[in-house]
Amino acid sequence: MPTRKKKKPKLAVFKFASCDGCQLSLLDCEDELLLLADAVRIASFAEASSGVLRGPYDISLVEGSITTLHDVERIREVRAQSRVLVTIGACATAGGVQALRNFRDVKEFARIVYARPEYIDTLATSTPIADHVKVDYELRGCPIDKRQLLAVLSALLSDRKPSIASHSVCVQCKLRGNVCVMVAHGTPCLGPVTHAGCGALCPTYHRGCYGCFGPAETTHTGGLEWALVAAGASHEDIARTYATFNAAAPPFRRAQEEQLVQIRPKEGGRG
Amino acid sequence: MARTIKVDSLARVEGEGALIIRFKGDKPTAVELRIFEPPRFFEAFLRGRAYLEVPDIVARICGICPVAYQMSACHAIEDALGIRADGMLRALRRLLYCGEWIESHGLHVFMLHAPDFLGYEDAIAMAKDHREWVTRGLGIKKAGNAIVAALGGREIHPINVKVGGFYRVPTRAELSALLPVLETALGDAELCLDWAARFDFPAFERDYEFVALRHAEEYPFCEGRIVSNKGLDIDLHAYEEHFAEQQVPHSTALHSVVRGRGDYQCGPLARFNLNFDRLGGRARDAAQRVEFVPPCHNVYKSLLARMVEIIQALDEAIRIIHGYAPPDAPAIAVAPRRATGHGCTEAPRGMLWHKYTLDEAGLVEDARIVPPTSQNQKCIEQDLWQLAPTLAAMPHAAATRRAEQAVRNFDPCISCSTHFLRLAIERED
Amino acid sequence: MPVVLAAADLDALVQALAGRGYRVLGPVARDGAIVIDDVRRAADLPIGLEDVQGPGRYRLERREHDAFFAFTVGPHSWKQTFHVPVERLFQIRRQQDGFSVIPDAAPRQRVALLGARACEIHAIAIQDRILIHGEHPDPRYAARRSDVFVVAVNCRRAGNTCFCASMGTGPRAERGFDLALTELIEPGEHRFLVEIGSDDGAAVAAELPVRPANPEEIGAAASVSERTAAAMGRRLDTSGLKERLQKNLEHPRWDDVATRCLACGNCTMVCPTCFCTEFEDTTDLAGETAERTKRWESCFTLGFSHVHGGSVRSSIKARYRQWLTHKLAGWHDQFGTSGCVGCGRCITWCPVGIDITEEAAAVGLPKKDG
Amino acid sequence: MSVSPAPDPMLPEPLRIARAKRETHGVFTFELDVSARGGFPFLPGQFNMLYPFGAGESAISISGDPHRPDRLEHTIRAVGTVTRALERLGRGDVVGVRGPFGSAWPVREAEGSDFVVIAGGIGLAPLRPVVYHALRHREAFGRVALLYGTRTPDDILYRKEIERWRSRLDVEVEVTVDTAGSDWRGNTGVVTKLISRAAFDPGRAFAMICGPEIMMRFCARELERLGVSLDRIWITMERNMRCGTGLCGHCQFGPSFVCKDGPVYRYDRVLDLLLVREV
Ligand SMILES: Cc1cc2nc3c(=O)[nH]c(=O)nc-3n(C[C@H](O)[C@H](O)[C@H](O)COP(=O)(O)OP(=O)(O)OC[C@H]3O[C@@H](n4cnc5c(N)ncnc54)[C@H](O)[C@@H]3O)c2cc1C
Ligand code: SF4
Ligand code: SF4
Ligand code: SF4
Repeated sequence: MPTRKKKKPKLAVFKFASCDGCQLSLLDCEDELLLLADAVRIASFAEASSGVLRGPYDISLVEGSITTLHDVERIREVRAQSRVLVTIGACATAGGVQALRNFRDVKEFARIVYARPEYIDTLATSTPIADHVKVDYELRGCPIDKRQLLAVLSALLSDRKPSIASHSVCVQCKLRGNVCVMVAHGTPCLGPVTHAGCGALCPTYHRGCYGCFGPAETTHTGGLEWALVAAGASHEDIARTYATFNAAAPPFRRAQEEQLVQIRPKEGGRG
Repeated sequence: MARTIKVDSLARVEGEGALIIRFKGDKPTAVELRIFEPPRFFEAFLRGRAYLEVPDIVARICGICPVAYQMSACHAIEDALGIRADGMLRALRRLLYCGEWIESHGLHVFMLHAPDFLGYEDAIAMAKDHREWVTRGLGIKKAGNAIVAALGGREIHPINVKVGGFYRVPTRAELSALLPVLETALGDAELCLDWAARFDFPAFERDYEFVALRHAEEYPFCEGRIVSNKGLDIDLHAYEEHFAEQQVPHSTALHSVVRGRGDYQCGPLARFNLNFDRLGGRARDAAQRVEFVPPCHNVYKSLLARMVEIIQALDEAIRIIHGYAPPDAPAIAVAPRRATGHGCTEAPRGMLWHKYTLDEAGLVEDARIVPPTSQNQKCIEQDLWQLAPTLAAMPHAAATRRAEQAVRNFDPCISCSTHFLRLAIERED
Repeated sequence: MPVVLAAADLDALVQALAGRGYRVLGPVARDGAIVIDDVRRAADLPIGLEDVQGPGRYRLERREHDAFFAFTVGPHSWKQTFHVPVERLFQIRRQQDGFSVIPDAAPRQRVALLGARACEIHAIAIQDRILIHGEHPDPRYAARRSDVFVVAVNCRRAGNTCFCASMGTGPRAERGFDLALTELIEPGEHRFLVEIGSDDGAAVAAELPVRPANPEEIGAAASVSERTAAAMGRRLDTSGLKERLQKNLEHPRWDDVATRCLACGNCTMVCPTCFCTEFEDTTDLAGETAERTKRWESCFTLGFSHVHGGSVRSSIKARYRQWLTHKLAGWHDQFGTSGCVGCGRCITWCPVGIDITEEAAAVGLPKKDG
Repeated sequence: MSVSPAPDPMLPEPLRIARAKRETHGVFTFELDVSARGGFPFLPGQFNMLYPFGAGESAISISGDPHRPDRLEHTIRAVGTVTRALERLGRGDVVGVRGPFGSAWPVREAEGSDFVVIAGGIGLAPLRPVVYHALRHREAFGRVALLYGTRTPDDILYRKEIERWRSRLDVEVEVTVDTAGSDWRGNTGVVTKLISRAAFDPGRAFAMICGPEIMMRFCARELERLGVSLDRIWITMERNMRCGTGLCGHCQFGPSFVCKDGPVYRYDRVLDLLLVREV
């Protein structure tokens, strides 16, 4: 059977509001980088190259969230130029840590950081790419897992649907033979409601998962509350735990609200 | 005649910004390093968070140097809580930091900066003619990442850093497994320094104020006094008295200055110049062999300083691993209290200063973070002011490349400061 | 005839096994639990440790004794030794005129299981039935199972989540072992009653400093098992259970458990008999080499029942029902045995402590109206 | 003496595509070259797992003539990743094959009865071997009817063959489509409607149905209404299928595995389960 005969596909990497960590994952594939360069033409990747090829692109990796009006325009252009668009990371798939602003007043935030907030031009919300354009595949994580990134690129290059398991972190945790930190140590862990992909890193290092891969396919946060409370977490603690890198992902956002509701009446009762 | 040179994207830097240089004739009239990376308001998000969450949250400021953020935050919070992670815990933190320096410097030297000196768009194009060097560089970078992944759980945003130490400390065997990779990388790094020393460095010097940490015995990572070649020598608690942050309309990053003096340079070249005597034998010998010795005022040679620091970090990492015995507990016990603490560590790109005020429950009341890139931003602009006449005399494309290279000397991490550089050189002849 | 081995000589057993080329696997304390790992000497065993288990809770506690086997079962099971969590099946290389399949060789291993409990021996037998004695044997599993020496240990304590007695799978190992130990601890005397279950077992025993057991010792061992059986933390009434479950697929209890179940899959992963697997096909970047790996899968994932158009079991209710009815009922139809050996792992390691015995009993109950 | 280990049922066997034929838009038939292995015996209703290089695997019924083991045929509808990857292959390309797996249509048991074969859409593919069998052993059956429904006239599979069958006087072939243009002169409406019009004696009928689950249920109900005994109606089930050998667990359907106890089931044995949601 002949080898892949097609013309080398064009790969592009685009960045919106982010820490650059997810695209760095590509450069962190030290063993595969040159092989990848043999398999694709890197058409646009500002972090790594000043060379830019014009679109359309066969595969676009998009990092970061939408936080300015200019971003809104730019992501539409990217979409128009991309055959397959893959969002990478919590910023791009859920709004990232900067979506914490969605719950509060941005102007106030700007004042805390900047003496003269009038210089800062930014939207009130940080939103995932899928809120603005159609996304073909999502890679979760803050940051993404580089093995998953390679698996997705290899799949797309072979016209295969990438297999991105969306079940809980617990499945991976058990595959690794870890001792459950929640059951055996009483450490609160978001593994049961968090999307797999990291390989159950945190439990492997004896800490509870803090949800950086965002909500799993089935996110029963109401059920998990029992275990978190049994492990000594307060409603405030639980609410904060959901409010990190995937704070704006709907199931986590709801989970946070479920907790906040339980705090507020108590305060009222005291007063 | 008005001449405008415009380059829409300055690549191979972390983040988004633009560069504008305006000329009247050969004279620059404006130099603006425009950073319009959308701000991410970390200091504001940190308010109300528990102290244990801070290292995880601040890591997300920058994917390139998350360990630096975690280290400065831990030190500042530990300072507030009145504890110190000593002994093996301290050694492990240094080891983790070594990993990040190796990785970050390796990335910059081989993938971002060297292509400038050799005239390529990127390391991949460079690899066509210089495959062995790129392969060595990737090997060095990988060695750094291997340390971070082993100790921190993963290369980017490690999950194992905790106020007071770690969540889990490695076994001796886990660390020893790294040794062969590190030994190979160390030998390669020495060869690469010799290779890089032969690059054609533009003759460009300026009378910089170099600022860095200085420690009594060690090449600085996490601790020391803040010193400069212009007489500064302060405790890090006094940082705010001596440094000021200014906001400029063309940037979402704040500019730092030494009060009363102005721009300064931090980062590898500053550390090298101020701490040459603290380098280990292996790194010092390597630097001397290629006749790279302080004081060096040519910022293009910061690439060499990075290479020397890679050697230093690999050498030190190997030493730490040889001397490692797992500590009794992965972290020291911590109890929250109301207090303010300061932490300053040497990120790959330079000093990273944090200050936190905690309430009695250990929730953050106030946070301040001064990243290296905002400290260097003014210095970069000043370099470009001085470089401008040279640029004006050069053909458009070459001028643009040279200006970008000058910015890249600093390995600016715009994600940190708040990213993508667009360069516009406008000339009015 | 049973023999007696002094506790101080237990290491001789470990060395005898190692000397015969077995990789000795057994209970080892790690990360706050008793897991299965290499045992190089008897001192590696979790001496003096007991596990305190409950629904969704496990703690190791040190006791004032030096028993080697005072705990019950931990998060690991021998499943990981034979039906391994992840394995590659084959690679496929593209060739000029097609492709060639390069199977991964069936693994060879010579292992001794030190401290297998009665329930676990039953679990292994159940997996053997599925993976070796079915129409299409799994050659890799069969290879891993082919050279195994089993040292059973009869439980001295029953855990709070154990219910082997009601499943007829314990606490005493009746067969399926080469040697079976019952730890006897009396003031001033700490020894093992060793029963011999095979010729290999007899050969190993012959190398040990043992002496014939006396009737008191045999009686003492029997009463250890009796006491343990009486102390079982839980029980499951299996009479008519299969029919009760299969007739009650619309019982309101399924909705009730769905409000608690997280669908995280922990129960299936820790279960020593759950055998479901997922296959993943991957290719290298150049698209020249492909491979297929197999890993444990859980019926609690959405992908498990995915067909073109969506998942058959999209609700947690349906997924929990699938698990429980398969385990306790469908298994009888498919393999002529229950899929549950009463080890209690799924109760302990469920983060929210859902109890299979309670759920199964409740589904059998008449529907409450309203 | 050494015992050779059982062959690994997980290893795909590379077979070359000898013929590829487009049936309709999105449906195609491959004939695989099995000459080197001395043919590929199978029972009507059995399926293979097909593997296009690197793309994954799908369960696909064998759609050829069970009396011609020298010709291994599959008819495939391209719906997703694997089936589209198969669609891209052509004559000379190689497909990985594992099988045959699964239960068979009880064609021998149906002998002596009036025989009703009902197919919907791609469901004709798994039933085609049954039709071949019935036609080859025509004398063993009473009346034989093939009732086939598709969405539109363009979706009709094996057109020429159906014409050939129809031209025989000893089988009744009825085709219906859900919707059609004015040039369609055949039946329209759901396949269920054909049942009461077909000529067979419900009292001695034997039926086999393959199609979407809902279609099979309505057909079975109609047969029941006409008086066909439920234990003489057979259907097929579809579930997620990975190993094909009853080891991976994915295809569980109540107390059975679709890959080995099915895909062909006697209707009365699964009727209760079909009525429960999400089994
Ligand atoms: C016994 C049996 C016989 C069949 N016979 C035929 C036939 O003759 N002709 C025909 O065209 N189709 C047949 N099918 C259906 C065919 O298997 C599915 O359409 C095909 O698997 C879809 O795969 P895909 O990757 O192209 O689709 P996608 O929708 O892209 O599938 C994506 C993913 O869905 C899952 N998935 C979807 N359906 C299945 C499935 N049935 N088994 C396992 N995983 C699945 C897998 O995870 C797959 O990777 C049969 C199915 C069964 C169970
Ligand atoms: S998801 Fe996390 S790692 Fe990725 S870019 Fe955003 S902040 Fe960085
Ligand atoms: S440690 Fe966390 S992720 Fe692992 S099994 Fe327990 S709950 Fe799940
Ligand atoms: S365990 Fe959770 S928080 Fe930790 S790395 Fe994985 S997904 Fe992120």
